[in-house]
Amino acid sequence: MSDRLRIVGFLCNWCSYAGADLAGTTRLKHRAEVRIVRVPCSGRIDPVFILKAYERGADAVIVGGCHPGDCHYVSGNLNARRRFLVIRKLLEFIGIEPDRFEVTWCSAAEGEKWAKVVNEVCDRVEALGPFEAYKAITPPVRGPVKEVTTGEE
Amino acid sequence: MKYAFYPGCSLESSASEYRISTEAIASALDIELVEIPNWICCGSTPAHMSHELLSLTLPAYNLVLAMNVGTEGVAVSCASCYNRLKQANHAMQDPIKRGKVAEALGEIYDGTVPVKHMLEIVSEIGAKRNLKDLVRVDLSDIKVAPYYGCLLVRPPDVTNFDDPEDPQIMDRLVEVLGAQVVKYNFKVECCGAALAFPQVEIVKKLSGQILLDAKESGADIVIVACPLCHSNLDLRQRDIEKYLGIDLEIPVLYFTQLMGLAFGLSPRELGLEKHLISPDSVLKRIGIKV
Amino acid sequence: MARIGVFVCWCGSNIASTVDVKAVAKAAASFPGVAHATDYKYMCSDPGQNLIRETIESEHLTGLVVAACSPRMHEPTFRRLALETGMNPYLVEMANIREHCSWVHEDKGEATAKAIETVRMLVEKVKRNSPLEEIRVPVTKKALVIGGGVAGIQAGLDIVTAGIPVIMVERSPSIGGHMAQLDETFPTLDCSQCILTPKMVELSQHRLVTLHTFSEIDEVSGFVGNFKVKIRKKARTVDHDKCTGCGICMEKCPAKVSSEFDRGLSDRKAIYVPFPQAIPNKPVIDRSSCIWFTKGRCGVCKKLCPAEAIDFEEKDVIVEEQVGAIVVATGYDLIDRGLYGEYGHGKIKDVIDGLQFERMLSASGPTGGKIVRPSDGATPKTVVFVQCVGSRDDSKGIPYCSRICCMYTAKHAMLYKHRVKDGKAYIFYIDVRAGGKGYEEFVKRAVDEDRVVYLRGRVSRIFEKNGTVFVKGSDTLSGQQVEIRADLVVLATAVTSSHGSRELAQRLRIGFDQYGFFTEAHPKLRPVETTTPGIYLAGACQAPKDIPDTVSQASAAASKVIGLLSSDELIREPLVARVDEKVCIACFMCESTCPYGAIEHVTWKDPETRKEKEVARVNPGICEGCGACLPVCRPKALDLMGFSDEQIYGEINALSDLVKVIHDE
Amino acid sequence: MVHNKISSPSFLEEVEAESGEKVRICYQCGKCSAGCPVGYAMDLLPNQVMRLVQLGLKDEVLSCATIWLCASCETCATRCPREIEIVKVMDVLRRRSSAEGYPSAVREVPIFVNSFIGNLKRFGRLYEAAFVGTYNILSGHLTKDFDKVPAMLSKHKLSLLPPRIKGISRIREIIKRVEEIEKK
Ligand SMILES: Cc1cc2nc3c(=O)[nH]c(=O)nc-3n(C[C@H](O)[C@H](O)[C@H](O)COP(=O)(O)OP(=O)(O)OC[C@H]3O[C@@H](n4cnc5c(N)ncnc54)[C@H](O)[C@@H]3O)c2cc1C
Ligand SMILES: Cc1cc2nc3c(=O)[nH]c(=O)nc-3n(C[C@H](O)[C@H](O)[C@H](O)COP(=O)(O)OP(=O)(O)OC[C@H]3O[C@@H](n4cnc5c(N)ncnc54)[C@H](O)[C@@H]3O)c2cc1C
Ligand code: SF4
Ligand code: SF4
Ligand code: SF4
Ligand code: SF4
Ligand code: SF4
Ligand code: SF4
Ligand code: SF4
Ligand code: SF4
Repeated sequence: MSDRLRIVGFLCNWCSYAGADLAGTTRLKHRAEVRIVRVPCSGRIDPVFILKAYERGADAVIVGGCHPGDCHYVSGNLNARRRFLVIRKLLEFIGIEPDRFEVTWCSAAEGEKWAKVVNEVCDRVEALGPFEAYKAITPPVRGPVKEVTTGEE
Repeated sequence: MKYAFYPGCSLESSASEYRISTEAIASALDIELVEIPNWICCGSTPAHMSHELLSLTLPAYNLVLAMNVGTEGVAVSCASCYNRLKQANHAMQDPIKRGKVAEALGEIYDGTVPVKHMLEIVSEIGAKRNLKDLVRVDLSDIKVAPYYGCLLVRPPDVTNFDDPEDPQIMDRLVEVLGAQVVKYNFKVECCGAALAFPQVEIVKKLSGQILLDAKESGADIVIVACPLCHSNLDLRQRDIEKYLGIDLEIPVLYFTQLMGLAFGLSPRELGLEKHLISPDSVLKRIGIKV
Repeated sequence: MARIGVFVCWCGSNIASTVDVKAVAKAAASFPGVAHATDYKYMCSDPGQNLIRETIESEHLTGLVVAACSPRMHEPTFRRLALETGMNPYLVEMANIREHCSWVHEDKGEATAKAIETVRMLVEKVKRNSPLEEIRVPVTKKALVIGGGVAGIQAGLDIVTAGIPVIMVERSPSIGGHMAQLDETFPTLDCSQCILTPKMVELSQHRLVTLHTFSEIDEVSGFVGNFKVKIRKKARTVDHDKCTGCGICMEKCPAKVSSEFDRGLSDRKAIYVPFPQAIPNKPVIDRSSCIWFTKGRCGVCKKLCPAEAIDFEEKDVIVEEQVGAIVVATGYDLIDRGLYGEYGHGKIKDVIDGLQFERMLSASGPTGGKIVRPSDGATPKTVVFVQCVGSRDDSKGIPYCSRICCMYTAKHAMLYKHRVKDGKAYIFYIDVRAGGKGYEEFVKRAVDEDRVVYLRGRVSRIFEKNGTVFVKGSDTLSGQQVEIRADLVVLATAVTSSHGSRELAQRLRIGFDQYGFFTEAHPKLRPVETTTPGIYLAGACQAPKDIPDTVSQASAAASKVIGLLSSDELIREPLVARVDEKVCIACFMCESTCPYGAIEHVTWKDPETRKEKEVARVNPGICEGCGACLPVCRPKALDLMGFSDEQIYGEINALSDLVKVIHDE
Repeated sequence: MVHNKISSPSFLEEVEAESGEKVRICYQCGKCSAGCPVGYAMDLLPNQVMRLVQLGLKDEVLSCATIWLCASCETCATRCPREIEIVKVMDVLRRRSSAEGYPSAVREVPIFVNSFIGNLKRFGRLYEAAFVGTYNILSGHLTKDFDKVPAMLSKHKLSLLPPRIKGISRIREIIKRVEEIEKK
């Protein structure tokens, strides 16, 4: 199991998460590597979440939000969009292949799109191989929370 | 005020009186016109009809030459040349076209040499000083229909000349010169333009409408700012009369000639004898002996 | 120490056939903090819920993870269940192992692994959940309606029917809006005045209505249920308490200007009521044209007024009102015809617009209902109507379709033919858009019964010569140029947003589109709401609309207001942002990011140092919980309840295998 | 018209690419045709030309008279609500029509154009006397406008000597390069 890819998906509650639900209700089979974290809006996603995911050994990160202009919260995804452009640059700068980062605008009706994105990213990351290099390159990011470790509390 | 002067082909021959009168009023207004040495044809309508790149390269060639004259920009008399030079400047904002023109010319032209029609230059001067001070002859008896035609005002995003549907520059000029402005409906309708040669019948109809409307609206004369318009309205007026079956007999002057008259220049100095439809009767009315 | 219960659902075979539910429960039981883990066939069924209820009690659980379907499906079910047992509902999370797992994967091993990890993430999340209380906001049971056209009037009447008081603010001297200017209305040709005036009267006389005409909105603060509004009552210069409406002043006033109501087809005085049926039917002085105010003399009205109602010293007054909900109904304007030089704007008297034609048609209008040429008063024998003037024109006008002009042009041509039997009516159109009930039939009637001639093409130019108006158009269906010599031309000019709509939107903090129309929260599913809770839209201020659509939307907006104001308190989900005042550095980056204007400036006293400082505060009545403010807060003073940083880091860190790797190094 | 048998399915794309104008967005309002001063003489109104281009009906549009009668007066483009520079489209159609050897429905116009361009290439400026001569010979209207010649001569409005400018060889070179680039 240890060579299995791990991909973290941050999905907004109203569009992408619902889109992923729709992929389910319509039984659209796709690859199983993505672990989904539900957030209210793509605007909620702090860049540190993404870095944290890499630091925790994610081989890739997918961010999903409503289509620009369709945001449940008026303009949250526009803020997010700007932020992700910066993140992409930052990732490049610290040496994380841009192919390991995907932003997708996926509506509640686009189950098919979600399944497709998952498959594409999985294929792409498979080609790149597991993200072994993270130890060397991820900067020490620290959330405001003390690190949670497994084992006992 | 010093401008690089682009006369254009017609002013060398069929519109020689436009050139004479332009130079005359230029000196009256202290505008220094330095003819662009070895300028070439702008390509006019035939160029854009047949070769897009040629229609941009020819004006660009001239505008590059003009740069070397070192002035405030290029002064143009002919509306058609004005349009072509402005079109070239406009097209140079497109990097692909700029690149192609540079390849043809062997040098880069960035489309920034200002191009002005003589009317614009005159109106700018009019905004700064009172042209009325120069008026020596009372024109208040003549009714003038200003004819703008197509290429000065259209397309507006390229020429950016005046209100494309109801331009006022010449109207205001006529007022300042002391003559009466005739309001009529065809001041920006097409005269037939370049169809003069190959499709005379069309020109007769279009130019006929313009002259007829001006006449019916009470005009004694029509003034123009383009040799092409002039040739259609003046040189072909007899043909038009035959076509319409009526006498028009309406002199067509360049605006520069009307200015010259108002400033007290003699008809000779303005080349007024060169028109096919003689303006003599009008001249008599304002007390000029012919 | 957390005592989390994990409940793994089979969903019949929906989950169990792809996910090894027993293995999931077993793995979950070993997670730190998990006190109990079990699986069951149908968790949402009564026995399933009973199982959970009993376990909460017997195991003294402090939180739940239900591994089942999507939280969008059953989260409310399990949260309600928690509440019943006395557990705070926000201590329940769902691990989505159906939609996101069993239904989309085939390999049982992979699906089971994913399910285990998902449960683990949510266990880590729920350990960090805090109990949250619903937010309750008291409600002011009063509504504000801005704009007194038919939309505002209808909304107002519907709201007072429910016993809720209404404050109406109309910026012109009378209510009525554009509908008051119209003659007969499509598609039934009933008389506009006859159906509108009774409504105007009913509204103005209703005991629950406060009418502020000649007034504008200066400032709006607060939030849903509790708006504070400052209304500027412009100086009328006439004391309406004293004025009897006798009209002597208007008769004698020497200052004449062209009437807005008649769109320049008649004159009014400087002291005026806009039209005879105006409400209130008492005059105001238009100071910009009054001789007293422009030149310092006259005073005729003051001398003659028997009631001594004229007060030249009157000043604008600001009235403050408190309301729970707002309906915006500010209507529309028509596009500036000056954009169309080719149509002879300002030069040809016999080219008019549709509203001018309405005034002409109106029996109480400037011509007494006679259709005449403005230039010489003659009856026009040929009338040309031009549709889409300014509409559907990317170049000089607006790109959208104005939606009402096809219909009113058909109406105009019809009414013209009814009055001038031997007249000819031509309509230049590009498409005839007649999508409403009875509309297509109406247009057909114009052609069939009234012999209106439709020509399919735009008009290029209109000019006038010796009293004849020349219209140069085309008919693309026959491929002909068409020139019509007309006596009168009526332009169907585009509908634009009402002037000042952008400023008003900014004051209300509601969205508006690039044309100045207000934006609805969702074009299909929330068409009368704005994205600001408590503010609703009615009528042509949202998009061009005819009267049937305007009135429907007005009633819909009213029902939203009534729904909102029907309870004493608003209950909102507590998933909102909060500021840690100690950490906040008052940079207010959050304020500029928040799409709802939920951030307030407050002074806060540090309980330890007793020092005061300015900090940000999230108004829980306004915050929608989007979380957009969090990433911009540098010192991390903000957090979002239900999706806190700690909860999300918990989830990320829980990717168990990964964590192990980190620990191995 | 059987649409899936149109003469050139890619015609629309080609015309759009060469003219830089989006012919596809023309919604056939007819405003161009309504105001075209030459419309009365055309076999197809300007909006119909736009439509045929949209449909890819290449033969029909490249052999029509309209493209040669259009006076490039820009009335249409100035008022087109969809901001289409119709003259640029007409230019492309004229060029394509000549280049692909479609018989011109109005033979005088291409002759006029070619005489003008030939004259320009030789002299750098328009030599009106030679130009009129060439045009008349080629078009077969031998005595066209001869009635105007005496008056024009006597009024010094027609120069019998060709224009002289320095650097004419450079100009010819540039024109040659233009032609080469255009061929590419
Ligand atoms: C020529 C013409 C003919 C028509 N004929 C018909 C027809 O036959 N049938 C039909 O169904 N529809 C017809 N209509 C459409 C009809 O006029 C509208 O549907 C209707 O008037 C829209 O009503 P409203 O209340 O939304 O807007 P309006 O009537 O525009 O009312 C808005 C009100 O708000 C006020 N206001 C604006 N801004 C503010 C502010 N900031 N503060 C306070 N008050 C403000 C205005 O003064 C106005 O009183 C026609 C329209 C035109 C132009
Ligand atoms: C092909 C097509 C495409 C469309 N696309 C769009 C689009 O893209 N965007 C858009 O905005 N609109 C679209 N529409 C229009 C949209 O379908 C309707 O606006 C909408 O469905 C109307 O909703 P409704 O509830 O009024 O009626 P319906 O959807 O018809 O619902 C009526 C319900 O009442 C039930 N019912 C009927 N009679 C009885 C009875 N006697 N007793 C009990 N129940 C009864 C019916 O079973 C049905 O469930 C489209 C329509 C069609 C035909
Ligand atoms: S005269 Fe006085 S009472 Fe009469 S309408 Fe005028 S203001 Fe009112
Ligand atoms: S003071 Fe003003 S409003 Fe009164 S009568 Fe004179 S002009 Fe009219
Ligand atoms: S409603 Fe009709 S006239 Fe009005 S813009 Fe739309 S199509 Fe044009
Ligand atoms: S019936 Fe349907 S398709 Fe036909 S015009 Fe009406 S809306 Fe359009
Ligand atoms: S962004 Fe953070 S620090 Fe700045 S004002 Fe808002 S809460 Fe305070
Ligand atoms: S969570 Fe969203 S709505 Fe709430 S304060 Fe932050 S930005 Fe505003
Ligand atoms: S005016 Fe423009 S949009 Fe209208 S038919 Fe002509 S080209 Fe098409
Ligand atoms: S440019 Fe050509 S098509 Fe357009 S209006 Fe002028 S003559 Fe007609």
